[in-house]
Amino acid sequence: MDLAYGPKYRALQEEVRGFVRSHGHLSPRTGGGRKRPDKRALAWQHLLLQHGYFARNIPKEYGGFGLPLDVMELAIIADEFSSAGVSPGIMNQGISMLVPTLLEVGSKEQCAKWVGPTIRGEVIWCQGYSEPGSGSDLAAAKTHARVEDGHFIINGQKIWTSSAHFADMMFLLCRTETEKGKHGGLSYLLVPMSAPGIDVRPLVTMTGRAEFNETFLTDVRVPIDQIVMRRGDGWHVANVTLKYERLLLGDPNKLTYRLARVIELMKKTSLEGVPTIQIPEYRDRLLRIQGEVLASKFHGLRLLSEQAKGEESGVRRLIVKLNGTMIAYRLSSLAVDVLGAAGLPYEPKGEALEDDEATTWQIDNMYDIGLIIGGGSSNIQRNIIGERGLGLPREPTADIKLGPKE
Amino acid sequence: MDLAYGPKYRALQEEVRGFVRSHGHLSPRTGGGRKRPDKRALAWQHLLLQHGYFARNIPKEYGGFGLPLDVMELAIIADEFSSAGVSPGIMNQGISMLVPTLLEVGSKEQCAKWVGPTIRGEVIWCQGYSEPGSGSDLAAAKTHARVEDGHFIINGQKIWTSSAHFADMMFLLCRTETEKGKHGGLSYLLVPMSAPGIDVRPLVTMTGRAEFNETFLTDVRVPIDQIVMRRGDGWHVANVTLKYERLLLGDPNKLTYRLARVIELMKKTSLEGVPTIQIPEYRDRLLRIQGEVLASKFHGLRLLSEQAKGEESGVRRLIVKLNGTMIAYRLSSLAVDVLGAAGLPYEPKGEALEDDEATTWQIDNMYDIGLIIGGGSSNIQRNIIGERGLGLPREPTADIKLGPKE
Amino acid sequence: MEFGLSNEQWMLENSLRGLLEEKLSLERLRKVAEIGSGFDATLWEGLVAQGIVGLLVPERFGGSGLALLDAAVVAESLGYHVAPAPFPASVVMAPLALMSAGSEAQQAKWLPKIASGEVRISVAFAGGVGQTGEASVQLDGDQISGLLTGALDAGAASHVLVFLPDGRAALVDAHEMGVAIEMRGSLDRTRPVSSYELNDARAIILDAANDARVVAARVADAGRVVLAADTLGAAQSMFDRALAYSKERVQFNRVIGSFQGVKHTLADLVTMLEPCRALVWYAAHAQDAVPEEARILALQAKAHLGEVGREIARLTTEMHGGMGFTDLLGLHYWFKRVAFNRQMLGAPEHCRQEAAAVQGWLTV
Amino acid sequence: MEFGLSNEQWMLENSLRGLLEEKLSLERLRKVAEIGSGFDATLWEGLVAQGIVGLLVPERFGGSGLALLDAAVVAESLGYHVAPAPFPASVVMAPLALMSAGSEAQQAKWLPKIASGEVRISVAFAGGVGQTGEASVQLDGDQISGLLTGALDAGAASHVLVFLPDGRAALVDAHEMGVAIEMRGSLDRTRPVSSYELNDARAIILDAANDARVVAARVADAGRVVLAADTLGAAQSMFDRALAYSKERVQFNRVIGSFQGVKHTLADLVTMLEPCRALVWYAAHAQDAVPEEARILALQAKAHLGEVGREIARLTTEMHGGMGFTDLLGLHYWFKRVAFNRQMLGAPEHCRQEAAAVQGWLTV
Repeated sequence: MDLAYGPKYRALQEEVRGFVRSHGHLSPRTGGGRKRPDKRALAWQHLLLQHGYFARNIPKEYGGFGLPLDVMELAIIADEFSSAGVSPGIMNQGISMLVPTLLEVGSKEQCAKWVGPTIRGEVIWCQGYSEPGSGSDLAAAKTHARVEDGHFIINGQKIWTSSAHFADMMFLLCRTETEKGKHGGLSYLLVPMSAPGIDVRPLVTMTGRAEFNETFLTDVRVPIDQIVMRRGDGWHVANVTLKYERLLLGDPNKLTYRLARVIELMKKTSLEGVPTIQIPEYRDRLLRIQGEVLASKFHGLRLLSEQAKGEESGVRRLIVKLNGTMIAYRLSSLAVDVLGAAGLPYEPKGEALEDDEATTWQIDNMYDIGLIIGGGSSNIQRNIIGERGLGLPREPTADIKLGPKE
Repeated sequence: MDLAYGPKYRALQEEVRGFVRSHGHLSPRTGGGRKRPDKRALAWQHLLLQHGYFARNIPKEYGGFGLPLDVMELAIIADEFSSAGVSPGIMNQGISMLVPTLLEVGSKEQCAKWVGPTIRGEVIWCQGYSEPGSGSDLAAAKTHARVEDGHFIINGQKIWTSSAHFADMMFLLCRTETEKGKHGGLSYLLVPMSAPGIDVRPLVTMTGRAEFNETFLTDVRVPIDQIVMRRGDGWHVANVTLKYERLLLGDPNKLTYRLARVIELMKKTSLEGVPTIQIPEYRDRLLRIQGEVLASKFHGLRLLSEQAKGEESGVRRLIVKLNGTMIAYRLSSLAVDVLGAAGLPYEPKGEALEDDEATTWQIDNMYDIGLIIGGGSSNIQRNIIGERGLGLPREPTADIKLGPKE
Repeated sequence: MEFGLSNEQWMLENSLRGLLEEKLSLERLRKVAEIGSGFDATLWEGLVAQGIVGLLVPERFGGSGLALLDAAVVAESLGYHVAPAPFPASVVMAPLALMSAGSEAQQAKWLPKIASGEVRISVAFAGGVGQTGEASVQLDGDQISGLLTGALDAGAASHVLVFLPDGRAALVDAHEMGVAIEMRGSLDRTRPVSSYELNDARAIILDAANDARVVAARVADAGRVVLAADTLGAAQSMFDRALAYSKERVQFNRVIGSFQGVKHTLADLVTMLEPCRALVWYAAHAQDAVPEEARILALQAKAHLGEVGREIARLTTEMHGGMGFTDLLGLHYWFKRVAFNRQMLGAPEHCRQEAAAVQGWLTV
Repeated sequence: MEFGLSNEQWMLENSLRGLLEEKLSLERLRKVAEIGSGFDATLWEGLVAQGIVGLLVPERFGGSGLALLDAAVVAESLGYHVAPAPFPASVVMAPLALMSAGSEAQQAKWLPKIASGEVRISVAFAGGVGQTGEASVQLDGDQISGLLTGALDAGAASHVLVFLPDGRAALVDAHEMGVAIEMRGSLDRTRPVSSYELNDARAIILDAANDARVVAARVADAGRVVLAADTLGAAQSMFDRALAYSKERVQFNRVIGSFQGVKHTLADLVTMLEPCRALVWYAAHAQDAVPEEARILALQAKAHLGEVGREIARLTTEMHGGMGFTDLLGLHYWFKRVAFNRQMLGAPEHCRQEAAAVQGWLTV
């Protein structure tokens, strides 16, 4: 364990502090990802990229800062940004899931073409995985593409395509090789959302907001080189993306941030005159979750450290989503509880949500259930952990292949 | 809901109170079942049977009191006995499991022969179900019996035969019809433990005590009429017994009694000077379990009421073991917790256990895990509840048959 | 002796379920939820016609003179269908308050109107029931002023019954001078969350109670039992739907209910849920028949159903996969009803604390 | 930068595991457990030879001068093998107390003897660490009297270090006049539960501490971290065994680990358990390097491992079916070690309460 700040790190810390002091006022509000970044957010993103506070370890030729991975540096940057309350940059599926996928299995041309615009926030992506009949059983996708004069011609229907209503591109899992069986018949295509034949319809969720979409594809044409890896490799590529999605969905930084918000809330709310943080029954729940958040936080640092050293993380990486989404849910449940009856007024459609503590927490609480379900429900996660992580045998008749080992 | 005490019930209550007042001093200590009843216990049992406070609803010709089932009467008797702290009579596997099995599916001759001596505490039974290779998968039993000149000749090995070291009889599940497949090849035999060829070896458990046995059977001879129902019906009969075992293991009266003990304990124990019942973190746990115990208690009354009316209880009956054993475990865990470091001294082998609160609770806590495992582990219970109770389909390749519907 | 419902109670439930199935399709529910007042005039007429509105009102005042157990049976059915109907306050708590604390004249004046459905009374507590949110009211003669939040059944109420911190109850006409009501969008669109602002509004004090605090606790407890029963119904409905879905939905070439992951969860849920019914029944029964156990049972039923309801609401939603998270199936109406009930009249932690106090385990 | 163990730490762990595998077969463990003193002379010699006994003692006093993180690594391995060795008190807490509160002369006198394994010091708190049981001691000059329960590592101790309620520490020779020790059979047969009765026994006060209470808390926290690490190891061992068993045991013609019922439970357990390692590491590291987080982390690590350990101990026992409940596999030694660690130096509820106080969330 070597967490001491050497001179190099102290210098970085100073540098970041200086940046935040002089430029912090330019930061957009933190959060987001449910809207297209506005001008302010784009300008801020540009600044971060320039200084290497975003995409620090992505090669320069793809628009990153080109430094080797150093977990401590990332931790320092994240710490300074979050304690100053300024935005750490744009978070979306393109940046968190597609970019690392391309860097891992995409061609040089694809990286050169897409990584830069994506990390700059200029190109927004949505995920075309789930279909109405295949939520957990992704490889059963029915959306298919045939090849005709140098193009894939795509037909089918996707669901849960968050951001599809403002996205520029979709990464799409579909069936191209009809003779090759369930898993071997899939391909992973990059599809412009402006292509004729794409119809996006909003999907209202339990929160009352349209956070997702259904996307219908009818004879959508995509040039044949818009494929990641080769025809039939789609299941492999999709699993690379899913690996990054699992890490995104269990992100311990989000837990730390949310824990801090719950603590603030519990200092403010009171029940019959007593601040809820002083009510032992609630406080003990808070402390239990604090223990879980601390464990998750350090576990996250350990994973980063292993990644930096090129070590295998195995099951340790696979548990992140299952662990993180449940803790997040328990945190928002506690918040809802301490609000009591005062947490019941609910106005999810207004704009000034940030000040409406009750509505914000209720949305978070429901959205957390959505995150437990999304990106592979908890039972799917348990299968992945058990089978890929612990080497347990599969169900005898299930014919799913779980993709490449991590 | 008609729980009002009519004059008939008030009269019974008076009668029982009178009995307890005049005879209570003759009661043995409550609890037990892990030893052969002594003289005092047998005499008390005799008294209870005479007055109809035990085996109240078993036909007179079999040694019972012969009254029709009236749940309220049973509740009154149980209440008066427990609030006076006198023993409600002998509890053992013969009484709770074999007797109702014989009454349900045994012949008249078998009932006449065995029910009376068993409820009087004169004949002690042990259960010959599990084998080392078939704990959950009972129907895979390998112990077998061939027929030779009017006798079954039994060979094999049983495990978890509690009380085998002092039992008179065993009810035994074994394979008699080799050609009839896994479930159809079983029979249910009544075997005297004094028969030559039976070797009982104590099995020490995690508590450090020998609460169970392994029983080896070598050419044990049993007359051919010592079978319940017919050859090949063993799986059916065994499941009747298991039904009663599930009810026994989840008995809500035991939960109520144990809850009262934990409350007493929490009034006595203290942490840095504060009685643990006043420490909110522990108290809230106590109250949560109290809610569960109350629900279980009234659920038990509902089941009895349904039984009295001859109504189907379906899934409601199947959940009793899973529910009750987990609540019991949570109660003993809380007790262990409030004892803190003072709960760690442990002397499981002495005689004067009753006064050693620490050892008693630690044993209970471990024994509770044994009960979660025994009589069908929790996962087996969940299968039974899901498949028989909720009508969910079986695993595709599991070839177990779950026996008759209840 | 019988631990269970009588034939009459099963019939009551049956006819009510018939009404609800007929009147409350998912489309209808959506429409009423859009408005958010927790009131559906057609459904209310049906409830009046079935005599449910006057359930607790004595026969001599035009009601059915039934017991709280009957009210719990009704509440379970209403919860099963997330019925937008002002039941807990208007049909249970308010008449109970009048019967316990109202003079003969007050009872004679109000109870018949309650039974006929003409008067619908909202109930609000100014403290003392473990409810968060602001509340401060002062009584000056027969004039009442102050702010009340978290009023139950205020959506289409003609009156509000205010419980003062000392336990006394004051009835205020919602349309009088000095009464302003603010309805806010509620998480549970079948139940509004309302605040009243009172400025020297005229109040009728219910003045026949010997011990006002006892009456206030009794009314709160009756409300708790009814909310617990409502949660029981809503949770049962979610469970039934998840069970049915698990028998239909195919993934990996198998009906998902054949996977132990789903099967065992359903087994755990039914193991949690089923004993709740007996608890709710007995808790309701105890309010009328077993005074020495009434308080503990009301508080524990409310707390326990709050916890069980939350688990069932989440896990049955999860079992529907992504569809459970959408608006399409409407499952969320049930989810939110359970969440609403959990927080009203004291969340589980508060109810358990109060149950501890009742048992002498809390030194103040 | 590195969040993880260094090569030296992995080597330390490796060589220790080698020793434990060699010296501590299940039969050997059973024999030592039969005695119940928590001390195995052969194993102790091995620990001395590997320099583990003087782990924390500065090099100038003959030790290795390592950090608490190294001690946690060792503790995890000891827990993995339920090693009967007086480690938490004798190797960690006592030397730490001497280093924090002993004068130079006291350190020079005692630390070398600790490092050589010649002196083994038990530790007992007379209140203040959330431990139930009686304790009342009075100091009169250099004479100490009273009763101490729940002393750690007293099985083969030459001395006992007593923390007085005001935080001062007094070292007492266990073989002196006026010292009576009562060993009682312990739930965890690899760790004794002992009481000391002191009657005017001669005590050496560690007198160089600026703030005795701070030192006492520091020593208790170090003990908590080490107990948490021990639980981590014991739980990991139980998990590994359950996993291996689930791949071997066949029921219903299938390896049981192929059933989701078992598979999902194992997935849940590893999801609980694996992050604990990072928590324990960082909590140990913080005791030496991050003072402002040290207290919270020690308390939270102890509390969290107590909860996780209990769940894992129960569920892995259950997974072994009836065999798990017998003495045959010896699984229960691990189960009981986890239970012991949970209750010592403050059970989870207490540790969380103290963590709340440290964060200012507890008004006294």
